[in-house]
Amino acid sequence: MMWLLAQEQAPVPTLGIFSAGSVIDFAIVLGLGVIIWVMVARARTGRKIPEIKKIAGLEAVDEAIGRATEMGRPVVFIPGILSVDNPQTLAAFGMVSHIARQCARYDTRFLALNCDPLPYAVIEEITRQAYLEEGRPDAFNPDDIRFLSAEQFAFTGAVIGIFERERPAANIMIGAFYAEAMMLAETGSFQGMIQIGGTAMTAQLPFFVAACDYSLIGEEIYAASAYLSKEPVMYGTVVAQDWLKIVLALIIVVGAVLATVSPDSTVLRDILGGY
Amino acid sequence: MHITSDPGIWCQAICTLAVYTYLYKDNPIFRIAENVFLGLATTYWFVYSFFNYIKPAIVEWIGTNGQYHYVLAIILGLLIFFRYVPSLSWIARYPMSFWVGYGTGYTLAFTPAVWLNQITASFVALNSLQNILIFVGILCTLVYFFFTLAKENPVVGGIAEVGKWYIMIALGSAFGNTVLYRWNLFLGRANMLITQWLGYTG
Amino acid sequence: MERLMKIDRRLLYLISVALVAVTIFMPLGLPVKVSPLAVQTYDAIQNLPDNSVVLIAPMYDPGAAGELNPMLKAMLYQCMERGYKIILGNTNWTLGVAIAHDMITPIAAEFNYVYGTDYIEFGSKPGGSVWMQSAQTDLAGAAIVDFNNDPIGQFPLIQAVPRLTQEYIAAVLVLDCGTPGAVEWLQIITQGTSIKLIVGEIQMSVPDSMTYVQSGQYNGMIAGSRGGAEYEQLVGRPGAALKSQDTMSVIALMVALFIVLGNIGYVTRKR
Amino acid sequence: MRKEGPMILTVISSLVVVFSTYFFLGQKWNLMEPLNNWFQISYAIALALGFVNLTVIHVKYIQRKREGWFYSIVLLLCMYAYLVLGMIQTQNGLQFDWIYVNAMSPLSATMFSLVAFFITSAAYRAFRIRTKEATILLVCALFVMLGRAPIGDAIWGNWSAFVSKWVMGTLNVAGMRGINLGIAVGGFATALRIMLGLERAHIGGSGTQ
Repeated sequence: MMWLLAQEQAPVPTLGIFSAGSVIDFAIVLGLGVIIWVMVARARTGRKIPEIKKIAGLEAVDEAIGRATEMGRPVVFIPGILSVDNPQTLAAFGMVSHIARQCARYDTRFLALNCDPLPYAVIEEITRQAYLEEGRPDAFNPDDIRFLSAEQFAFTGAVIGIFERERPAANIMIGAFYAEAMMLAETGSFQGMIQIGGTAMTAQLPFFVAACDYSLIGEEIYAASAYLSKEPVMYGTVVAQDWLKIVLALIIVVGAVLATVSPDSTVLRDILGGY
Repeated sequence: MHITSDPGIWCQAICTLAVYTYLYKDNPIFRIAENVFLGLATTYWFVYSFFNYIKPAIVEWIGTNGQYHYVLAIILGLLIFFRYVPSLSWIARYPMSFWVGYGTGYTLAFTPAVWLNQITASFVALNSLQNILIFVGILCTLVYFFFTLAKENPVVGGIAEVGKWYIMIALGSAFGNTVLYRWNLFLGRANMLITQWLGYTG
Repeated sequence: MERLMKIDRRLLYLISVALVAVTIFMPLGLPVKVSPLAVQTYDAIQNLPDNSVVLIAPMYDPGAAGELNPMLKAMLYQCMERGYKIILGNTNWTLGVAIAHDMITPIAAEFNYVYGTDYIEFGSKPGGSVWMQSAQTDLAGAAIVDFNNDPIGQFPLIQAVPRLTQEYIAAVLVLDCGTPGAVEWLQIITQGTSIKLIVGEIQMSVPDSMTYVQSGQYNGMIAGSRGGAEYEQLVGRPGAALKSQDTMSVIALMVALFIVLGNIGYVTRKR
Repeated sequence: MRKEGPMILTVISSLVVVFSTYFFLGQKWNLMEPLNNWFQISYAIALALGFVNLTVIHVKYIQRKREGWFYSIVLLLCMYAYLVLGMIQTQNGLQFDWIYVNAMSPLSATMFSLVAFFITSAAYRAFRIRTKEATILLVCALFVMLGRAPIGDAIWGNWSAFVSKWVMGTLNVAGMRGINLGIAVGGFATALRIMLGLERAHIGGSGTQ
C-alpha cells in the first residue's frame, strides 16, 4: 500500500466521509442512478413506460439507408474524431449496430470512417457482429471499416477524397466533431448526399443544422441508441433523463422565485454545495 | 520590404504555400505536404507520450520509486495489440474497458461541479426584462429536450417551439462568431507570410 | 440564375483573398466601441490587490495565435504596469509557452522585471487536468524545471507560491482555444475559491463561454479578436487586434452577402 | 472472461474514479493519482496502435501499387525518419524541435486555416434556409456577424451593443445553457448506462443489452 501514500495535506471531510464540497455532486450521481434503476426495473417487469416522441433526425436514418439502397450507393458513417473515453463517441457506438444491421439486411454497402484507432477497433467489431446477427457474415467486408489518420485534417482530407471517389448516397455523422464538421457537411451537401449530423459540440452544431438535411441537437444523440433499439429497458433510461431535467427545472424555478422575493437568501445555493 | 534569410521561416513559408495550392485544386504538391504532415504528426505524438509517460513510468516510477503496480498498467496497454490475433482478439477488450470506465467515471465525478454552477447562475431575480428572458429561455429549452412529453399538446408544443427558437438563436450566435474566427486563422498565416517571410512592416 | 449558382468556388476564394489583401494594405480605420464586458475584464485585472501573484496560461498553438497573441501581449502590459508577479506556463500546449516566451522577454526588460523574482516561466508540462491537480498540491514538484530546464525550486517566486491555491495566487489568466483550457482551470483550480479566472477566448468559443461569464464562473472574458481590440484600447496599447478589425468588417459583409445571394438562388430555383 | 471480465473492469475503474473523488478515504489515501497515471501510460502505449495501423495500411498500398502509392512512401519515410531522430534526441532535441516548430506546426495551422475558405464557399453553396429552424439560425448568424465587426456600428450606432447585450448576453445565454444542461444530463445518463452494463457496445455487445 506504499503507493497510496501520496497526498500530504488532506482537506477536511464533510459528514465524516465525503471530500469537501462533494456531497451534493454525489447525491446527483446517486439520484440519477436510482431513477434509472427504477425505470429499468419497471421496464423489466413489463410495466408501462411513457412513449418517446418522434425524433426526426433518427427517423430519417432508415430513410437515408433506403435512399442509398435504391441508388445502389454506399452509406457512410463517421463517429466523430475523439476516442472511447468521450461520451459522444460512446453514443455513436450505440447507432452503429442499428445502421450496420439495416445495411446488411438491404445489402447496401456500409462504410465507417475513423480518426482514432480505438473507436475504429470497436466499430469493426460491432459491424462484424451486426452482419452475423443478420445472417450475412459473408457480406461483411473489413476493408470498408477504415482507419484513415489520427490527425484531424489529414483525416478530413481523406474523407473528402472518399466522398469524391465512392460517391456515397447517405452520410451519417454522429459524435464529437471539431472544425472538420463544416468541411465534411459542405462537401456532402454539394454532392447531393442525404446527410444526418449530430453532435454535442455547440460550436459545430450550427453547421450541421444549416448544411445537413437532418440534425440531432446535443442531448438527442445520447438518446439515439435507446431510441433506435426500441427496447423498453433502454427507453426507461431515456425517461430517467427526463426526470432529472424536471428536477433541474424545478430547482431553477424555486431558485429564481427565491432570488426575486429575497435577493439576499443563500439557502438554496448552500444546499447545492455553495456554488 | 526585406525577405528573410532565416531557414526556419523559409521552411514555414514553403509549408504554408504548399498547403494553399489546394485551393486551386488537389495536386501533387499538396498531397506531399499532407503526407509529410501526417507522418510527422503521427510520430510527434508518439515520441511525446513515450518520453512523458512510458519512459518516466519505467525509469522513475518503477525503477527508482519501486511502484511496481505500473508494470500492470504497461501490460494492460499492450493487450490492445491482441486485436491482431483473430482468435484472441477479445483480450483487447480489457484495456478498452479500462479506458471507457475511466472516461465514464470522469464524466460522473467531475462534471456536476461545473453544471451545478450553471444552475445556480440561473437563479436570476425576475425583475428585469433581460433576466425574465433568460429564465423563460432556459425552461423552454429544457422542455424542448424532453423526450416523453406529448408535443401534440398545444401548450407543451408551444413551449417547446419557443425553446427551439432560443436554441436556434444560440446556434446562430455560434455560427456568426465561428465565421469570423475562421478568417482570423487565415489572417494569422497571411501575417506570418507578409511580415516574417517577406519582411513587410508597413 | 442557374449560371450564378454554378459559380466556381475558386472565384469565391479569389474574391475573398483580394478583399482581405485590400484591407491589410489599405485600412479603413473604422472605430471599435468598447463593450461593458471588456471594461469588466479590464477592471477585474486592474483591481487585484497590489503585489498579487497571477498565473498566466497561454493554452494555445500557432493556429490560434492570430487572435490570442494580441490579448496576451496586452495582458502582460497591464499586469506589469500594475506590478503583479507573474507565473507563466501551461500544460499540454508546448508551442504556447514558446510564443509567450518570445513575447514576455522584451516586455519584462522594459519594466525591469527580474526573472525568478518578479516573473517565472515554468514551460509546458504534460498531463492536462491531471497535471493541474498535482500543481494544486505542490507547484514546484509538478513543474520540476523551468522553461530553460533549470531546477525551478531555487527561484524565490516559486518558493513563495508552494501551491496553486487562493492563499498564494490572486488570479488565473487563461488564453483559451480548446481542451485542456479554461474549463479545466475552472474545474480544478478556481471553482469555489477566491481566485479570479480571466479568460482570453477565441471568437468561436465566445457564445459558449458567455454562459460562464453570466454565471460568474469566469470573472472576465476577452471575447475574440473584437474583444482583443477593445481590451487593447483599454490598456492603452492599440495593436494587432485593433488592426484586424477592418478585415473582420469586410469578411462579415462578404459572407453575409454570399449567404443572401446563395439563398436567393435556392429559393427561386425551388419555385 | 470474454464479456463479463471487461464489463467488470469497466465498472471497477469508473467506481474508483467516482469514489476517490467524492469520498474522503482517510488522510493518506489518494487513489486518483495512480489511476490517472495508469490511464496515461496505457493510453500512451495504445497510441502506438495508430502508428502500427498506419504502417500496415501504407505498406499494403505500396505493395499493391495502389493509386497514389508514392505518397505512402513519403508518409512512411517521414514517420520513421522522425521517429529515429526523436528516439535519439528525445522530444527536446534541437533538430526534432526545429522540425516541429518550422514544419509540423505551420502545416497544421495552415490546414486548419483552409476552413476559412470552406466556410466562404459553404456560405454560398450549402447554408440553405431548408427549414424554419435553419432560417432563424442564419438570420441570427448574419446579425451577430455584422454586430461583432465594427461595420455593424458603422451602419447603426448601437448594433454591437445590442448584439452583445440582447443576443449574446441574453437569448444566447439562455439557449446555450439549456443545450448544455441537456448535454450534461445526456452524457451523465450515457455514463450511467455504461456503468450499469446496459450499454456495452465497447466490449463487443451489439449496442444494447
